[in-house]
Amino acid sequence: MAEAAASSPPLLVVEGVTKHFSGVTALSDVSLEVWPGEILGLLGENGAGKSTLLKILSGVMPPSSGRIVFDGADYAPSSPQDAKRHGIVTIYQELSLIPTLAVAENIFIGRAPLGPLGLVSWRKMEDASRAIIARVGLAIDPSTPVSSLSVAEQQLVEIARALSLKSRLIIMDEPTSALTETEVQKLMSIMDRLRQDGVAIMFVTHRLEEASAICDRMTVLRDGRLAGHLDRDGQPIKIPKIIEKMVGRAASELYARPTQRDVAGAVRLSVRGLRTVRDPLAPHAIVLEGVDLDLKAGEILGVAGLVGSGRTELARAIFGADRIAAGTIALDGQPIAPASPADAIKLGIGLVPEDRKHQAIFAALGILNNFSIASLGRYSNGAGFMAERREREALAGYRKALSIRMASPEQAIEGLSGGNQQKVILARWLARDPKVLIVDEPTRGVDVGAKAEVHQILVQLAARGIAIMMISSELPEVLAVSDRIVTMRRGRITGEMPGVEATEEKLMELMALDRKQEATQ
Amino acid sequence: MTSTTEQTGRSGINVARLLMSFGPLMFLAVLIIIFTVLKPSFIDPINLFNILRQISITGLIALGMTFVILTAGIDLSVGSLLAFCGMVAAVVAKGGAANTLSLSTSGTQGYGWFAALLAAVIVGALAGGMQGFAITRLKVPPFVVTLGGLTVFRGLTLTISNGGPISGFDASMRWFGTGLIGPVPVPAIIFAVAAILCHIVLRYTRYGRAVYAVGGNAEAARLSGLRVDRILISVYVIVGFFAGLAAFVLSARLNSSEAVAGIGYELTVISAVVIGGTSLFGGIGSVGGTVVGAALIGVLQNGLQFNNVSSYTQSIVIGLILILAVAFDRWLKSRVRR
Amino acid sequence: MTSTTEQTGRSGINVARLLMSFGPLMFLAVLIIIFTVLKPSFIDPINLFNILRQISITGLIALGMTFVILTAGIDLSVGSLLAFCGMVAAVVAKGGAANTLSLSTSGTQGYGWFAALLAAVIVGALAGGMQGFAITRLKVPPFVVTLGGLTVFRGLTLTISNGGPISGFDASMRWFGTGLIGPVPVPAIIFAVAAILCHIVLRYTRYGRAVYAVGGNAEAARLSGLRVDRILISVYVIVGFFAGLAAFVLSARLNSSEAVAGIGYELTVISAVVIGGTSLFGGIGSVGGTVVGAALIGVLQNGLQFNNVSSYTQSIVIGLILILAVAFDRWLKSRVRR
Amino acid sequence: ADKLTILGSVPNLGFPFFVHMLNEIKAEAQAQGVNLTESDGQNSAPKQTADIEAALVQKVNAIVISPLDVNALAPAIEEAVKAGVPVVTIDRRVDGVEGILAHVGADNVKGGEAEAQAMVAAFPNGAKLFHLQGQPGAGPAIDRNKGVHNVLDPLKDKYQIIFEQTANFARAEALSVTEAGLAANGKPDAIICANDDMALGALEACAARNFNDVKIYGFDALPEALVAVRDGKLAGTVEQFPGQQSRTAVQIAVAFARDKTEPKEKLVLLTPIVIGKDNLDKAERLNETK
Ligand SMILES: Nc1ncnc2c1ncn2[C@@H]1O[C@H](COP(=O)(O)OP(=O)(O)OP(=O)(O)O)[C@@H](O)[C@H]1O
Ligand SMILES: Nc1ncnc2c1ncn2[C@@H]1O[C@H](COP(=O)(O)OP(=O)(O)OP(=O)(O)O)[C@@H](O)[C@H]1O
Ligand SMILES: [Mg+2]
Ligand SMILES: [Mg+2]
Repeated sequence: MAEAAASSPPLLVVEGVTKHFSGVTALSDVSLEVWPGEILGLLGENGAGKSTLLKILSGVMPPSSGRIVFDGADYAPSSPQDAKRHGIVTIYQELSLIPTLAVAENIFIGRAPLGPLGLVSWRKMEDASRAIIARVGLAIDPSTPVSSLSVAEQQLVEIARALSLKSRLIIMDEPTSALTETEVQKLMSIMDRLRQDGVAIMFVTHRLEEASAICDRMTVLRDGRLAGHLDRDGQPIKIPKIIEKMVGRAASELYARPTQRDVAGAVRLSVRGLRTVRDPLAPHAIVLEGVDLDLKAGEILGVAGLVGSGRTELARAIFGADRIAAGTIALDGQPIAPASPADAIKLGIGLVPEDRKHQAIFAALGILNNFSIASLGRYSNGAGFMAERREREALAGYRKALSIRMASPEQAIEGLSGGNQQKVILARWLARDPKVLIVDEPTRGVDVGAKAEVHQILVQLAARGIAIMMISSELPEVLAVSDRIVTMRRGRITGEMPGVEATEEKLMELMALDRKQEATQ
Repeated sequence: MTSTTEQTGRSGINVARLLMSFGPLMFLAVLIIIFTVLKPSFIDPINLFNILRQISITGLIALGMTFVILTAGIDLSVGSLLAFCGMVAAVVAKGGAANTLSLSTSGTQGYGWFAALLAAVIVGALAGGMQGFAITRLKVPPFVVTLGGLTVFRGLTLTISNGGPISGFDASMRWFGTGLIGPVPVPAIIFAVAAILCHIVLRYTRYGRAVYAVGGNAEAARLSGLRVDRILISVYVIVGFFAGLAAFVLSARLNSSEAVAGIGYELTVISAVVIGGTSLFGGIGSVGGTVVGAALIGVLQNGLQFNNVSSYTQSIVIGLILILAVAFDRWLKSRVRR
Repeated sequence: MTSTTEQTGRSGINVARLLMSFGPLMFLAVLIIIFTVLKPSFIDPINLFNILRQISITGLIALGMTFVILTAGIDLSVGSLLAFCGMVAAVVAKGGAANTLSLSTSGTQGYGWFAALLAAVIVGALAGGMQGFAITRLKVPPFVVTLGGLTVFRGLTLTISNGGPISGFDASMRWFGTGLIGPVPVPAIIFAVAAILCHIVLRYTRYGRAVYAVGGNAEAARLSGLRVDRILISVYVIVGFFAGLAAFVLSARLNSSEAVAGIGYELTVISAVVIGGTSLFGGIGSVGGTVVGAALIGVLQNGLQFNNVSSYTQSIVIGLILILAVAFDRWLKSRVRR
Repeated sequence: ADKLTILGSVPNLGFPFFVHMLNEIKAEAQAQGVNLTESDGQNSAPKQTADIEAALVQKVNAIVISPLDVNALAPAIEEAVKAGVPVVTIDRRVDGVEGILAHVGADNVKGGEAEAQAMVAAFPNGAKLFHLQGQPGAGPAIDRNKGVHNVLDPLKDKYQIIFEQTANFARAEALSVTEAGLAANGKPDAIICANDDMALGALEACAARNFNDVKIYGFDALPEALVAVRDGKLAGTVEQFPGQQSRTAVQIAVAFARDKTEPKEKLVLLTPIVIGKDNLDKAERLNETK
């Protein structure tokens, strides 16, 4: 594909683009080209500058220096709208939907179809929307407000919207980070169709399998600089080659599968007949039905499932964040009934939530405050004064142990890369020394290197006797670290197997167990 | 995944939508019934038209405020701006005589009602636009800008009027405040027409939808290609326009423009909007709700006065009912979702 | 990348931090210099102490408001609550004589200043707690609850005082408003001590950390095990406490508790907090900023009066400077970030 | 010698009554050849107190003040007296301060009484009344209300107040409150209002219902009200001679500041009168009407 296109002029040329932020150089002298009808992968570690480059291309911010040529003419978009006018459409890393508005309105934002008298025709808009979201396999009512969709559904709506715009270049910044296998496959086939229609695509992902499968060429960034280009020579680009370019050294086993440990620990957490009711404030959340689960000390239990299978709800129910309608939970054999996260935490349960930005991070606060917020009691004296020395020492310890890259404990956490933010959140819970740690999508949006580090941390924690429940939408990750795996579907547990025996195929089958019955409904 | 969300999505939301507007409406109905039982003459057409006329002033501003609050903004300056626009209208209506505290009842030297109306709404819109400019360009939060505006416009009003009122307009101007069309007071008709127009704009135009989008998530709206700054400025222009229109009607009704007009209106107006279900965080709300909210406040005030309740008790009751009305609305919504 | 962020991170952030507090402070310094140049007697210690005494009332409330705004809340009821607490203090200070609009200067029948102080702060804290309860349990937004409170407390004040003031306290009580320690007015000392305490609480205690966290991200705070509702209620208790304390000092200073006291204070107080750099969206701000904000407003008012600027012009200037001060702060921060 | 400077302070320049008062102070100060520092209490006792404190720092030679509140301004005025600055109060006194040079005023309670008596005179056989009160808690509102009730409470049988509400001294509120009152109670014989603005608002409400024979009484004798009295729309308004009060006060203050001339009387009380159609010429501000 790329070779065929090479004869025609490139659609987009980026020449020596540099971008500074208050002293940080996010991009330094980056050049690349994109041809019509190709998919260019843009890869690199967290903070390598991928999003920054894409934001420059889509008119969100101007470059500090450098030149961009689009379709043979100088291109310096003044706003996202301007970029759109040129035929450049972007799916941003941070979702850019309006939560209070309906799906249909989000799709037609700023260009609602008009009826007689020049007034917005809601009927036309909803009909058209239904067709558009059907392309990505969504069958939700277009009048549903976006705020009541799950993250994955929102991501699909955003993709659908981008596809409905007439475009010559589509920029996708981690469109798959919230998706599971099925949706990813669907997106891939859509991308392939677009490619055949001559549309150019720039694609960012941290899931290298995906990148390798679909990209024609790859441009790799490292520390804001161009690390090199990779070409598909008739066959998919090899993952180790990508990693080598990304991290600048030969790829060792990043997905080190732990030697299967025989976890013979006592049952730490035991869940029986757990059922939840529909939460009035989240009517679309999944309702759990008769969930039984055992979690042993020192074990990593992987929880796999498709989007919306109820994994997050299970975690939140155990953690006391949502109300439970029926069922029992026992910790070390003692029945518990946490009515709030505060209760659960006192009992020794920790939760690293799936939505880092909204549920875990205090963006404007410093790293130190973010770190100690769940253990203020531990780092304060009887009179309620913070023991800052002890607090700092503890953070310093975790900084080393988890190799958190940060400037100072006072630095605002929003200045850290995603992977490092995630490590701070992990440290937050480690500081409490929990008996049970639930991690929900612990590596969403985290680069390969950091991902491996997080995996290693989880394995070490388990080795110290902590019971870990890991929810993840990435099957390779589940397979890599779990001692045991359960699968969920529609609020129920559908299967269980030891980590050694599990394969992607087997898990997929259990995750989709009643798919056929459902189709006939 | 898809099928489960689909079902709950449809039914849940639509019932919720319906009852969302019913919350305050039910409350309003209950109030009217109570007052009627206490004193049946409460629902005499005369009194109901009185109420309509009374709410039309703050109601007009509340229409504009709905736009502002939908963008997650706020405008505290409306009361002062009303006084300012009223004074401008008076100066124009009375011509050169204005500065000398003229008391002649016929404003023959003036420029007439149309010029006065025009002046009021233009000045209001310009003043609003300036505030919008400070909000978007100087990046000062709306609360601060319009708090400054509250003080500035009051000072300007006192300066141009030298503290006194300007009174005595001609009959054609006074008609806008005191006239009737059939049995219906003109201010009420102006309010109704304006409310319908605002409803259409917010619900059925691209601009209206953009206002909701900006309030729902300004950053996402910008990334989706909306001109967020322009939209933000425009809503302050709109509320300024309505402050000007309300000022004109009020002056016409009182036959006088006073420097102390509109003190505290910002709170009444914001109450009307919020009771009507518009979220102070933006993105959610409707003109219909605002009308109901304004009516609720008007009925409450009138009803209490009607029963000659002491003004001290009135304050207490109105404050409590404001809280209760919103609490009831919240409770209803959470029930519906269940 | 890491090495660059590390360096700039450190220096960048610290310079930013420093200048963040300097923005309003620089503005304040410039104002003082201008006023001194215009009229050198402006910096007479007497005048400076006057200013300190003047800002201490709204300043005290602004300290409490800082807690509230740090949680992304707001309290519009403080002015009315001040009047209410002042009236309660007066009733207690004067004992049975209170209800009869007594004007005698010796309140011999009363329960003394200590009981009055206690009553004022307890009533303030309780009233604040009730509002906090409505906010967290009835899920009514702070703006609405405290807007209702604004009306309710005023009504209650008028009811217990029957409209009139209660005046004439004994010398020991009056000392808190008019006394001096060395050359320093007692209210200024109370304000300073309270400010230091608040600074310590917010900066060095786990409770203070929790307040910032709740304001920064309430959902994350809940999932981190903080009792968000309790913390929210507590900040309204604190602001209520300070309204009570301010009421006591004001009554002592004026030797009178008035039913119309504190009208419009909510806006002055919120201005002080916001000028001081506390974000209305919560999570960002400091007591030091609030003190500077309060001082800025006090200096401005005093300085303009000092130069015999007409009161109408005063309004205009104060409004504009309020906006400019915040705009300057924003601009400075954006420069530093660059 | 340097020109003398005096402080002229009024409670609230948002109201025309006090604007007039300050204007008269200004005019007299000019006539006397002294500098004037102006102060607007902005309806806040702490603000007026602060203005006095600022003036003391600037060493003004005398203070002419209409205090917002009889009690709340006492400490500040006491401070002035202690500092040796002569103080003359206008219109309202301060309570419990020794050493005030003089007071020039017309009592609001007396004014309220006069207003009610005028109504009684117009309806010797009794009447049904509306009463519109001023801003709750404000000094003049309290005093005027007291005056009205002083007269009418003993005559409860003949004169019934069937509707009594505050309209906060504001015209717009008076209009809506009166509308509600008319709808609830029908036409009254008379409406007594605590200021002219409210009287003019009540007038609009009655005119809209064609109740043109309701006798409406105002307070303050503002030019606009005088015109309405002249045209027979208002029955009367209370004149307290604020201009005369102000000028007299300035004269007393300046005389003392110049050469320690003690005033002839420490207490100059002008009796408030009700201005009706027949005694319009007694109104201080008649010349401002056309
Ligand atoms: N608005 C900003 N202000 C300051 N620094 C920024 C800003 N945006 C990005 N940066 C910095 O620029 C660098 C590149 O960030 P960018 O978001 O482009 O990384 P990325 O490659 O997209 O990473 P990820 O894979 O985590 O999304 C990082 O060091 C980041 O901290
Ligand atoms: N209507 C809703 N309102 C609010 N939050 C919702 C709603 N629907 C889903 N969520 C939340 O969105 C998140 C993601 O939901 P999702 O659909 O991914 O299901 P899930 O059961 O968490 O499965 P998975 O873990 O596979 O994502 C969860 O935290 C869920 O509680
Ligand atoms: Mg990125
Ligand atoms: Mg999930």
